[in-house]
Amino acid sequence: GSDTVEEVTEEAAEVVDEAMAETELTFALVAPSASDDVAFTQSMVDSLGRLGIEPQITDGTFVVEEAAAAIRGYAEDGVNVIVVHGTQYGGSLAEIAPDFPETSFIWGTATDTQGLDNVFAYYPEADQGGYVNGLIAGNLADGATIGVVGPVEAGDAVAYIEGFALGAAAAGSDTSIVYTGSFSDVALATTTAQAHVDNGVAALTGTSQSAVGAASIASANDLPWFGTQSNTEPWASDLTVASQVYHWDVVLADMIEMIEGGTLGGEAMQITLENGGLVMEFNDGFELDADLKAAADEAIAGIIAGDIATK
Amino acid sequence: MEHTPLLSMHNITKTFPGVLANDDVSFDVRNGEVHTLLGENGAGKSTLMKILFGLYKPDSGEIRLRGEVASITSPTSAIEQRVGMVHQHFMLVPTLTVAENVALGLTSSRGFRTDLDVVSDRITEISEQYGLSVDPEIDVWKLSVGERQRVEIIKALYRDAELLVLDEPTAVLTPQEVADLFVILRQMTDAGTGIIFISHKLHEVLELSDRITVLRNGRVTGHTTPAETSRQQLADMMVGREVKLAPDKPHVDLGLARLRLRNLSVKGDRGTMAVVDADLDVHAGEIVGIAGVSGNGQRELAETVAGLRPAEAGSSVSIDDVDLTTATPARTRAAGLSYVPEERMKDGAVGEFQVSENLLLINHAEARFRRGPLFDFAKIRDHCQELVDQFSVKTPSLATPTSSLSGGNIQKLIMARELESKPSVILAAQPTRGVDIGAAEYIHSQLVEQRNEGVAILMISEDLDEILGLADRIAVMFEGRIVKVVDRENATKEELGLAMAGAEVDA
Amino acid sequence: MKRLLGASVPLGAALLAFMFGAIMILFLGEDPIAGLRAIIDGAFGTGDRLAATAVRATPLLLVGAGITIAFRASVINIGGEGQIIAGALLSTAVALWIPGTPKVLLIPLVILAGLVGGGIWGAIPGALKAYASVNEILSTIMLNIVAIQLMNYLLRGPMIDPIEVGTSRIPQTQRLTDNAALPTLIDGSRLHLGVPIAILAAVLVYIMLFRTPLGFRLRAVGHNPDAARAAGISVEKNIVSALGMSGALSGLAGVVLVFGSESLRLVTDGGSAGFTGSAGFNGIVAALFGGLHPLWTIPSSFLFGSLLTGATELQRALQIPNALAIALNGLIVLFVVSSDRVRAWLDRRLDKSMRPGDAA
Amino acid sequence: MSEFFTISVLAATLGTAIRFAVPYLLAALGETIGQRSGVLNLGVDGTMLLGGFGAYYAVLKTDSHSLGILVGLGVGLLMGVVYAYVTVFLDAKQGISGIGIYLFGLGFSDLLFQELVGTPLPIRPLPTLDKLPVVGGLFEPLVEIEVIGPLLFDHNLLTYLAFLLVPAVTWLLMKTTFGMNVRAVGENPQAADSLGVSVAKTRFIAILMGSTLAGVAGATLSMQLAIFQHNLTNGIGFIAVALVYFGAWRPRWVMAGALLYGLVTATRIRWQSLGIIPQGASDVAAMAPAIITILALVLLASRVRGPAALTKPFSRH
Ligand SMILES: Nc1ncnc2c1ncn2[C@@H]1O[C@H](COP(=O)(O)OP(=O)(O)OP(=O)(O)O)[C@@H](O)[C@H]1O
Ligand SMILES: Nc1ncnc2c1ncn2[C@@H]1O[C@H](COP(=O)(O)OP(=O)(O)OP(=O)(O)O)[C@@H](O)[C@H]1O
Ligand SMILES: [Mg+2]
Ligand SMILES: [Mg+2]
Repeated sequence: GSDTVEEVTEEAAEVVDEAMAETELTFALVAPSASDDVAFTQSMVDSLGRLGIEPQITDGTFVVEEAAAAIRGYAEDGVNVIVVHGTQYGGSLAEIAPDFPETSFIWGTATDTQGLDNVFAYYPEADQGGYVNGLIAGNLADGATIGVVGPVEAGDAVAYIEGFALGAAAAGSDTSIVYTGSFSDVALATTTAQAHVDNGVAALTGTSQSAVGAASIASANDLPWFGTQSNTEPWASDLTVASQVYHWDVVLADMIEMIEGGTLGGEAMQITLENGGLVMEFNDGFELDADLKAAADEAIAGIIAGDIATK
Repeated sequence: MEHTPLLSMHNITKTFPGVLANDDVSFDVRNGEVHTLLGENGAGKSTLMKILFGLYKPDSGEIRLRGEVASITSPTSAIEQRVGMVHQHFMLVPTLTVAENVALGLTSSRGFRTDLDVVSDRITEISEQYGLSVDPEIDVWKLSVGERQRVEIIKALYRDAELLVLDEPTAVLTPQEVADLFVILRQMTDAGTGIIFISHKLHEVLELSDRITVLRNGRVTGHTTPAETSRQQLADMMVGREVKLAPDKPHVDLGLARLRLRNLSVKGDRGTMAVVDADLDVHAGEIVGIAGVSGNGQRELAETVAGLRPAEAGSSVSIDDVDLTTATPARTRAAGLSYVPEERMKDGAVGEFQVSENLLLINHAEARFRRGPLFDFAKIRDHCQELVDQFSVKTPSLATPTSSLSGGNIQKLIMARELESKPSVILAAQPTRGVDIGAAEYIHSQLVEQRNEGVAILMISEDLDEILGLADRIAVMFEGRIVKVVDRENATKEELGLAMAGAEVDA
Repeated sequence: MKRLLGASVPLGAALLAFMFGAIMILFLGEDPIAGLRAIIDGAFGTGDRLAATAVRATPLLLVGAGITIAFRASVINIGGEGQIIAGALLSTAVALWIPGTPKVLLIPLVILAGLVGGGIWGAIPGALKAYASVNEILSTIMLNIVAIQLMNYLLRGPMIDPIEVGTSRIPQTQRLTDNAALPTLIDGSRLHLGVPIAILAAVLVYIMLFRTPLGFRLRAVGHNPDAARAAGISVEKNIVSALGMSGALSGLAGVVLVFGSESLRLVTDGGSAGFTGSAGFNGIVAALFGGLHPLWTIPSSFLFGSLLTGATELQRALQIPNALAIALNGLIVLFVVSSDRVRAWLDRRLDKSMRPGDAA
Repeated sequence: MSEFFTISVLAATLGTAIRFAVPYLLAALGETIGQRSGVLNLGVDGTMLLGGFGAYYAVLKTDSHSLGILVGLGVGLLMGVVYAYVTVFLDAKQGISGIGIYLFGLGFSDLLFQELVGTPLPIRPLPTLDKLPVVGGLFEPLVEIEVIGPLLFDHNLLTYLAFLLVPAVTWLLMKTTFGMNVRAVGENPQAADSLGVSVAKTRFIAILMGSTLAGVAGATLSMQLAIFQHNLTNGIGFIAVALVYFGAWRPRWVMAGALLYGLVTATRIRWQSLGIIPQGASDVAAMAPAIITILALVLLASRVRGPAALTKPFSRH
């Protein structure tokens, strides 16, 4: 993998276009938070959109039992492909999928398909973009500490944050990490960000839908903000430096191709910087030094090449 | 000469679901007189007064004030027409001060802000005029019952009442407090106020009233005056049969001391010593009466014996030689105590429970009421029916919520429950307070019967007549100490009254 | 006649609330009739859905039955969420610890563990109230928070699925062995043993409350602690046991949620609602709606269960946010509690018109 | 640990605690008034959510914080009217009807948010004193003062309002005729009624005041966070109700409770951010405020009795 970032992205886009040329499959999406959460769920809605797919959506179903009912309902309705966008739905899926062998289920984030051959799984190597974000932040901070607002110390949140810390360290900056203990407690995330600011941090980042509160604090205090999962520009339009965006479409396209070829599942796929599933989106509204931009691109290339360890 | 009466109520009828509380009742009150309403529990006295005060709407009938037909639709309109009422259960807010209680519902001279200093000044004026000394700044919960009564009267005087209703004002007062109250009431009638007085205590009625109207089952059964009647006659009129005012007490040989109190010291709610070094034995076959003005430690003493309140170190309480100094109520009961608490609706019965459930409150866990782990309702019903019949508890059914029984009947229910357990010691506090004469007669006879069977009875009462009528020995409490113990034969009312006022201590 | 009218009043109120819901659907640009149909279809449409409704109602019923005990003893238990979690954690730990145990032994064991876990989590605020005068509203809310974080900690650390450690680090336990699954009642259906267990629990609570000395004491303490104390009943012990039993039943709900779920594992999303479906809270609604009567709590839980499953279908079919269903639940509660007054008024009217001699 | 015990960090922590406490305080003060009149409103959280959404939406559309407050106020008032009507005039059980209000607020605020807004866009946050238009310049030097600055002057106007409301509510309850009626009606409604105090009217107004404050609390929350989201309050309203018990129905102690809860939370965050609480113990840290609150209650629990008529509907018969 010595391709440049642009090349990788272009390649991916081509694959996507081919796959979606004329699909007759029907799609549904079941997701835990709102479709437009500027975080986890939106990343999937946007990815499907890039593939020209407008699925039926059941969102905001953080109650697993409700999600299970929706998944089953779509399967009964004869929907061909059901995107089950939430780790916590995996158990229900293990029960439902065997009942509908004709239906393909795409489930994430997860690293395995639970041995089911009509289930695909997907997972982000979130530490990679985390590293890039951390590196930029570290350079901007110039040795000062960077504040991190985490939700629960688990899943892609912890991967992102640990990658971020490594990147920042590589640029000579410390990170101050606080996990609030909740994915949804905006008030606590905001208060945490404010405490970071009071401690004199030079930049902020955060993940999960509760991070919106932290981004608003970055905005209010003129501090650079780094996003992940979706492009978080709407949260902090002038101050978002870069966002690691989950382009699930890359793996979705492969999966759809396989489904059309008759393989309904059985494989787990990861999105990475290399395969173009993780995309660093830089905000035009934030004037990032050319040097820094170049350093970031270099890091991306280094990660893709395997020269930089992000775990 | 013919005066227009201050108040006349004509042909008042009031029904509650299933109860005819007032049936075509008529009576009148003149300025400057005390008109007494007399009747058993549930005869309809309070209902009639609540109609007068705008709390209930009569089904039919007419109220005239000063000759004019009056429309009284709410307490506010009653107050506006110069009717005042001192309710059977105090209508005071304990967490408010005296002045605040008086000021409730009045318009403040300062608009939105209260004008309690103005109110306090006026209260002081009224207090001085009638000799009703009360500190206007003090929270009502800190006041004794007698003082609360005074606040109630001040409330009415403050509103310039020309007609004052007092529903059982003396039920909870000490003899001295009653005497003081009567002085005040006389002062008021002298000033032209008309007073409606309700009481179950016949000697008070005879002492205070100008005229008397007797109610039975919602109907007026007669009008009379003290000069024309006697206690016995009044009692018979109320109950509709002959009433025995004092029970017969055969001689019983004293048995062993069953309840023993030694060096009993107890702290009160406010942390000060309420009972100090009390020594007392109650023997099998005797009734020991504790006389005293309320607030002199009787309640704390009773609660400690019942296991509800801890005693101080060095004290000792025992029943039949079982030490109960630090016992819980469950253990004191297991040791043979029956307890008839002073406040029947607070400590004696669960209002929301059915009659049968309250009858079972103490012994519900006994095997005889169960089949396996579950209640045997057939057996329970039989048992409760037997108690209700035996103690003549007047109740529509065993499933009736206890709160809807009259006070007298609730008291009988509690007695039934407490005596059923074949106790060795009975502790009865104010057993006939607010209870009508028929029911009181019955309760007294039951206590005497228990005594005759060898039960040791400790009875606390503020009613000296009750004590003198029932007790074999009398102990007087004053400021937490037992200042005097005398045999009934050697006791006189005057001497006891002096002891209750602390004369012995001073001497 | 009178009873019929009495029952029809809350039904009318519920209908009125539904009309409000219909208006809201109309405002969202959808067909209210289709919406109603989706709700009914989603809740009762097929055998599977009926089963899903029953399964959804089960934790509500268990929590609700527990709530009737607590409220009858005059203690307010807002700690259902935490007690569910405590029961789920302890029972899952037991199942993880002894995976090979045969089903006939394992199921009773995990049920016991759930009862104990929830019971402890309930008894703590009970003891705090009885012996330290700590208001139970506050302590139960706080203990919910503690339970959630305890779950996060355990699922992230000691109880995490070993596969997750090096990889995606999702805070969940291993999938439990199949012999830990609550047996289903009808093959191929989701109707599992939890449903009859919950109904049985409600009946037992009824019997306990109204036919045993224990229930008698709890109610006496609830109505009048002073009189109960004077009669020799320990107020403190009964407060602890009321909250303990209430918590135990919530803990049992936790067992049903884990061992009756398709996932057969405990997963956390950092909060409680994802796992409990807010049963700790909705159970209170179901119990109050059932007049704090354990038996009436059965249909009441079923009603709320059907609203919850119906709402999922409403969202799926018409793409109407399920937030509407929550708002609708609120309205139903408001309308129905308000209808008590209407019912009382009707009763009085009937009494009057039916008493013969009253005309005079 | 030593880096925590520097004056400036302590002051900043205290500053965070104060900010954090404000929505709790406003809601709890409102609930105090209602409970003093004998009405328990468990719907506070729902009212906060709707008020919070209303304010957020108003600011999003008009960028006017004053309008945001007004909307929060109006929403609170409206919810109060519903709740008061249902509990006072229809005698509905307070516990359950409060939960009805909560569920309605929870669902309806989310519905409106999803339909009208969707993506959570930040709004302009409430300005701190020094950022106020016109007079801001006057405060700028004050904020700069070491320790005192961040502690006392780095807050928005609503924060000061909330704390000013503490003596104001005390005054209302203790020194006005209305407050006296509220206390009487909450303690012994029969007595108040027998003197011509309208129990219904007094409770109605008390509920309206409480609910209005809950609406303002919600507005303060969303404007302070500069964002709205599904279930933004995350149970703040319920904790506010609990704080009333904690504070034994006295505004001062209710304030102390809100501050204590804020301080424990702020300290926990600060300790995590300073690394005093190690990585990996985040959940233990997250449960600490709850445990400490319980412990504080065990130590402080007063045997103060609440209003005797709390939760009891009143009727003459
Ligand atoms: N609110 C009510 N609802 C139903 N029945 C009532 C109500 N108030 C009184 N009653 C009934 O009306 C009858 C008369 O009661 P009332 O209170 O007038 O008696 P009373 O003469 O004051 O008795 P007491 O001497 O015990 O005070 C009783 O049978 C009582 O049960
Ligand atoms: N809702 C009710 N239903 C039936 N009876 C009632 C109701 N409310 C009160 N009563 C009855 O009305 C009568 C009068 O009540 P009141 O308030 O005057 O006190 P009381 O019970 O008479 O007190 P006491 O007997 O101690 O003097 C009582 O018999 C009481 O049981
Ligand atoms: Mg009476
Ligand atoms: Mg009476």
